[in-house]
Amino acid sequence: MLERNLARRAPTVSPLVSESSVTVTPLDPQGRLAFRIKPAALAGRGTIDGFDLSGAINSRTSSEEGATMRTALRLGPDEWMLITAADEVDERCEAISAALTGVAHSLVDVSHRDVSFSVEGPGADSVVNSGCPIDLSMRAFPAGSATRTILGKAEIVLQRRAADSFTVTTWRSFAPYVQGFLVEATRG
Amino acid sequence: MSQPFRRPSGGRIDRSRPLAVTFNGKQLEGFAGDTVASMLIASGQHLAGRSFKYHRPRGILSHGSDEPSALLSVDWRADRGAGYRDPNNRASVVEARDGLVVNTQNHWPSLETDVGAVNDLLSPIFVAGFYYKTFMWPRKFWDRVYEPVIRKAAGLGEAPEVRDADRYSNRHAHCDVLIVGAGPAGLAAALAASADGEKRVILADEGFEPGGALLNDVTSEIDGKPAMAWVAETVATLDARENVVILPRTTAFGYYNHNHVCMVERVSDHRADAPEGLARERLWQVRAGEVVLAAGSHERPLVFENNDRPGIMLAESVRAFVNRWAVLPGNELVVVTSSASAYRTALDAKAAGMRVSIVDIRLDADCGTELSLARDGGITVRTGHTVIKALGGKRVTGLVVAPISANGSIGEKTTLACDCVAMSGGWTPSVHLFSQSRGKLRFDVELDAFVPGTSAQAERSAGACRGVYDLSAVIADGAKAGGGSSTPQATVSFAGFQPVRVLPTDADATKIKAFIDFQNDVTAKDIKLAVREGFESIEHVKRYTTTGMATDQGKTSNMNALGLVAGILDRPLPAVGTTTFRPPYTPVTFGALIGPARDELFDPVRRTPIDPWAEKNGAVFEPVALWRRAKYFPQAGEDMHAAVARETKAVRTTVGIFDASTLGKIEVIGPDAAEFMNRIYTNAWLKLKTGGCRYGLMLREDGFVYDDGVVARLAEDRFHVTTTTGGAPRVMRHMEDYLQTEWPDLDVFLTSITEQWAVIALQGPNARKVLEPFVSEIDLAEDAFPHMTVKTGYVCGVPCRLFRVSFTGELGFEVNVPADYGEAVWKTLYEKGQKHGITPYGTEAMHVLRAEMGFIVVGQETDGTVTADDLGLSGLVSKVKTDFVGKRSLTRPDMVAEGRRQLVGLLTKNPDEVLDEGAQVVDDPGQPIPMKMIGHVTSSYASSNCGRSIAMAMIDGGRTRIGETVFVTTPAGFTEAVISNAVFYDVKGETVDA
Amino acid sequence: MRRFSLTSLLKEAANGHQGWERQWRAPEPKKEYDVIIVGGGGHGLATAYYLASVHGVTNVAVLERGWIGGGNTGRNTTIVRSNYLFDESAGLYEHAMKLWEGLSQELNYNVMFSQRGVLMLAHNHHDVISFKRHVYANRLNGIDNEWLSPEECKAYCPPLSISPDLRYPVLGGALQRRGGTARHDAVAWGYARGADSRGVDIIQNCEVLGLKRHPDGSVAGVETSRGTIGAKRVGVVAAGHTGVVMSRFGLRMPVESVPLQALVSEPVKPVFPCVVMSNAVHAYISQSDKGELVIGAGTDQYVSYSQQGGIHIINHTLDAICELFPQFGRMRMLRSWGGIVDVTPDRSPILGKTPIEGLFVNCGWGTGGFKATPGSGHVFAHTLATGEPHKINAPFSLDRFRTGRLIDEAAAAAVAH
Amino acid sequence: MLLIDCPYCGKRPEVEFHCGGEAHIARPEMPTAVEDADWGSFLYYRTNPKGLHAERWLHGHGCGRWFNALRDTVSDAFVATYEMGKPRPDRDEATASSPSNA
Repeated sequence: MLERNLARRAPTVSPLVSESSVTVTPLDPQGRLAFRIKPAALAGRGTIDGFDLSGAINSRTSSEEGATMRTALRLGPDEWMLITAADEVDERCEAISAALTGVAHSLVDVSHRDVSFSVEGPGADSVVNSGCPIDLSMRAFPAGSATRTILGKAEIVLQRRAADSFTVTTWRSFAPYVQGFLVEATRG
Repeated sequence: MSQPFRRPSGGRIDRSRPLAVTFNGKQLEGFAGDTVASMLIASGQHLAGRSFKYHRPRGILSHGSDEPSALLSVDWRADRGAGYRDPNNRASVVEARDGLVVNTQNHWPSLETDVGAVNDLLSPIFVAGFYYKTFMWPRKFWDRVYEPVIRKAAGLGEAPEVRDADRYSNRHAHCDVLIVGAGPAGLAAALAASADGEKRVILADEGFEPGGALLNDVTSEIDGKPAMAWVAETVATLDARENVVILPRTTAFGYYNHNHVCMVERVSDHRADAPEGLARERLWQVRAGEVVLAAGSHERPLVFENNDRPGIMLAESVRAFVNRWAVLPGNELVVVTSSASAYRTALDAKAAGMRVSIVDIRLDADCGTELSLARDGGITVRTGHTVIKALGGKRVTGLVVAPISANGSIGEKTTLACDCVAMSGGWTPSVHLFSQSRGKLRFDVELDAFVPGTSAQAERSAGACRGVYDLSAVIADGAKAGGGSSTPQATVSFAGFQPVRVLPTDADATKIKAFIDFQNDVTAKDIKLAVREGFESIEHVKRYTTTGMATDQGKTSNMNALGLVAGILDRPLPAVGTTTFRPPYTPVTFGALIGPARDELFDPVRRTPIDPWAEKNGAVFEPVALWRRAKYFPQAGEDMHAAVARETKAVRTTVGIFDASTLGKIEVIGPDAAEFMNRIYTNAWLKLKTGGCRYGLMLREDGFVYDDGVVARLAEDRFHVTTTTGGAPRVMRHMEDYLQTEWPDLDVFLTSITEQWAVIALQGPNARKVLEPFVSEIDLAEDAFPHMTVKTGYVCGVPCRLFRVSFTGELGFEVNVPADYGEAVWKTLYEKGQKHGITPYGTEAMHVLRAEMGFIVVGQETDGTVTADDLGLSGLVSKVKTDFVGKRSLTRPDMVAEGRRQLVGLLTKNPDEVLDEGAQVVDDPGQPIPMKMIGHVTSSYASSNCGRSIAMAMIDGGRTRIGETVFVTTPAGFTEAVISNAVFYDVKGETVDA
Repeated sequence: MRRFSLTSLLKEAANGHQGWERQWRAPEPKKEYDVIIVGGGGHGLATAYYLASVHGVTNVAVLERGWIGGGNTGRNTTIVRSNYLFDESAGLYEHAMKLWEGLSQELNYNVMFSQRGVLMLAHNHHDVISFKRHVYANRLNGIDNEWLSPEECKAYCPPLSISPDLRYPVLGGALQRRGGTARHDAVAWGYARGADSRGVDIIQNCEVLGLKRHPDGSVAGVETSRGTIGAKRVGVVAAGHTGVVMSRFGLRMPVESVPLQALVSEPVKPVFPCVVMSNAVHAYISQSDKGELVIGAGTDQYVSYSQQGGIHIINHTLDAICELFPQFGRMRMLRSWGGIVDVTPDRSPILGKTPIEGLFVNCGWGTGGFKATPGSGHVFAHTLATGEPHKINAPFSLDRFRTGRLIDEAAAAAVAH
Repeated sequence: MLLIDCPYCGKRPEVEFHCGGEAHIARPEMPTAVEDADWGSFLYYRTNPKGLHAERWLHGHGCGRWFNALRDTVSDAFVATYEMGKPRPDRDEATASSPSNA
């Protein structure tokens, strides 16, 4: 009597709305892999399984592999967050592990650990800056940036997709707080 | 009230937009652009409050944020209900708008008739520091009589009674140049700094209109245009530049490390039409590449008898009210000054129709062109004169003045009738923010002022805040500070003053009140008394007299106090010291400092994936670190005791289901993972087989127990580590610290997976029966899947790490599934487990169950001073390993000393009695106090499974005292208990290893 | 010394207060003293006072780098309590409490010791156990401390919110009724006046630069910014600057100096009747006689001598204050400041001998030194007078960092002081 | 709030960091061979200087790396930040007082 196809349930994020020009939208589940490898062990490999690992620390690189977007956030000298479609995690894990056979590395599925929100619209940077203390000018944090940082009292990973478009990712138990914080901030 | 003192035209008010404010129950009329202070003056109301100590009538001293006296309670949104009132608002900075309800403070029964004014008569007793000298007898009277009276008399306004109904916002901002102050210097700096279009510039000003001192100025010209026209043009230019942000109503109040400047913007208090929900204030936390301080200066009052009478104001403020707000602070004005700048007030007031004369402390020879200008304009100027005293009570009615002869003697006195006095003792640069930035102040004798010396951060001061007063020079200085240059031709300012501390008088100085600090009622004689008693450092004088410690923080009083002390001691002024300026520049609401961190956003509430189910099923929750966890699941009519009894019983007889998702989880991966575990934990890890689990104990380097948890080896190079709920972040940091800093050679990586997995514990004899139908690819049979092993497979079709572990002593499994599936798997197991008697249990039952087995909880049995051996866990401490974190400390003398507290059980004589957790243990309850305590209770529960109460305790040498009787504290006294082993429940049936 | 009393005050009032004398002299340093105390804060001045008044040792100098009472004595939130857990700490702080209770009379200086009660709030199960452990231990040590239900907490401190909807609901509290506050400056001044009148030289603006030692290594005196001054014994009571002074003497210490911030609100009429401490959310609050809410914030995380911390520390403290007292959201911060506190690994002080003969140290009070001032001075005076620790301060030796016999109040209770 | 120049991420606000106390206190190679007094020193005794201080920082809410920094404890100005394992830079105290820390 196996129960298949159980419904996934993301953390409760109530439908908070504000009349602001900036919208805060929960994003659908994605595949996420915490990937760690010492740069020396990469031995010059620029990409692995289509993930572009060549970006600078705190940057985001995306590439198309087959039909799927593969995004790598370089969060530290030896740390990447690899993002792929939710249903491709196992394949990606296998492929990456295969590509790194015998090389010390760490690959952990954290797809369920994290929840993302899109923060979009004119003034999105100010909304994020209501709780995030880093410089979000286009000069300091251009589109294509990604970093771990703080929002109020929660840790987040912040990506900038475009001038007025951010992705805020946090651990699932912090998601209601982060969402509440962002929506509150949209009120100005 | 009508506006008898409003000039028929002029001023920077919008006469097309009349408005009204309620003042002490009466209507005040005014216009957009007014402050409450200017409206009061327009109506002829100068009495605006009562002083702190003597309850003397006080008026409006200033037109700016340095106002010490006119403090009002303001209900900002009386129409919206409670929660919008606050005390101690300075009338001079409250922007007038419809709907404000303001009231004066610190009087009873009324502003006009205040019983507290009797203190003024008693003032010979109430001198500086009088309370240190008396109120000591009888001893008990201090708390019960004297102090309550003193407290009631002090305190100015009434604190808000209900929760703050406003909201506040926060903004972190970065810029290349932050300019504080939008007067001529700041505007010029902004113009220069933003010229290249590249640099991000923020220009902040505390006022609601840019222009600074030029707002009060109707005569100066800049490059042939009226000064305010220059301001308007400059502002328009800056507005048009995309790289400039102009923030009016924004006070830079704190200059912190590394050019972190905090400012508060008043967003909606000034708006009658502010939509509900608009933030009241916004905290700007600016990180600036460079800071330009263009904060201006403060005028000094003059110190003479009764210089606090309503109607006596700062000279520049009189000018501001006349010009900027088009109100006359009286009909008959005497300007008393030692400063040239006050002549501008005299001239402008005369032009506005006031009758004006001037009393100047300086001699003709010490004056500049201002003197002849005034005399040519028909103003009587008495140079070389002093003020003996002011006349009048609730309003000044006259000044007694007299010439000072060459030898300093006082000549014949004249009484000048007046209803307004404009006084100026010169100027003090506003060096507050510079000082906060830790810049070194330098005393400039010429300027008789402290000015910025060496900077400590990337900062420059410009204009009056560094003692540059002439308008052309101010603009040039600002432009230079902004990185450019400018050589404007502006009207020459009346500048220069003669420092004067206390005006010469022939009155008995011990009998008169000449105020230095208006709000705190500190007089010149108080300062003299302090010095006489040996308080010579200005910090001592401040603390003894409270001068400079009022809500204006001494903006108008500090230099007069310093100068007076220096004069008495006959020391150069800097030798007395200057007070260090501390944030904030002006008082800042707690609300603004908190911003959104209130209610739901005060602290994150972490909820598990199963939390929604628990909530729906009536769980009572408790906070554990940032988490909320289900404590128990009461059924109808049950209290906690009954619910826990039922839940614990179910685990021992059928099966319980428990949400263990909050346990910290770390995935440790790498070829050296086992070696790393070996060094971090006390026990051995190299030989743990893949698929095996082991209980791990972790010490700090000082040898005390730090954390614990079950660890599973998932692969040769992969461990699944669990930690305590509260310990997860610090354990991760602890491990990462050793890995990166002590053992960088190890190839190991750590990833937090606490929230990747929902953890459902099934505990009890029926656990396997519940689980079995839903498991695939895992053989649950005892032989195939023994206690303390782990397998991966599927539960309910969901990928799973299945642990065969027990924290209850019963057959147990911990089902780890990806978090998004946690609730669904839980529901399935719960629903289908009904037939096996499945019962959800919470943290309280979990605690009881583990205590029945004698299992410790780190943080409950341990407190940071407990070793593994104290807990009876020395078996977990490897004797073989040459090193692990904390090992060396275990042989320190006190760690191996006899008689350390050891974990044991305690059984009360009365099996129904449940000891208090935290209770102390003694051998002899009859001994005198202080008693010798031999231990304390760490955990205590009513155990339905044991049929009695059980407790765990740390007892001195406890393991050698099993069976002995001791006495344990209770709220009422002591109770008897017997020391036992800390294992209370004899597991029956299929147990962990069955 | 002219006695302070209502009579003398009234007499002076009639006389324009012309007759008051200096509360302490400003003497030139002598060539040599029996005892030199380095540091003119409350603890140093109290030590000097008790040396003179209890032990008859009057040839004493207190050397102060700046002005007396200008360090942590004048920068703390003035909380006084003695409900510590361990016998050692309880002994020390209760010794101080007993002295507090007669201090104004003893010094003939009203230090405004106000026993309005210190209420420590419990917000979670861990707090409850910990505070009950304190309450019971205190009872057996003869120290008053009682457990209050949330409703009793509310009755004792009406502004407190005990709403179950609080992020960390109030589950109860431990109340020491004898706890309270005192006027911090007056403590320094009162001891200074008392010591001075017994012959102690209080020398301000005198910085200690080095130690002079006899050939056998023992203490011979100190080098100062005002010349060399001989001494048979030297006691260092330099709080946040202990590390600096001791390093000038060639000694390393188990202390670190970190910024501790505090703030006051604008003054308001009486609204807050007691002292409330909430360790779980890091909030300490009382109301001064002047009407200001006095609020203690946390320490910054790094070593600093700057007397300045980050505003985020203040913000977090106020978050917690307004969570517990939501009506204070519209109050305003009037003044904030920082002190430099010397923190030991076990958060307990060090009071006793050093490896150098004749050199003694009294430091490591961290965030909680003010309340101990009289007791600390009293036992340290004993130590300096006799060369041996008083039985109360014997456990607070440097040696405990070798043996591991720590007195870890912080670990035991997660309680800040 | 300090502004800290993480060797990996550049200048970032203090709230992203955790201070780990004095740097360059090496854990003994073989702790069990160390005397009690020396072990006590290792555990508890610190330089606590008024001036330049070498200290450890963790960019926990950032790149997750520990690194060392040289900071003046009087001005709080950072003189240098450097990766773990690198020696303390040779800087004199004078450098610290220059207002270059913006």
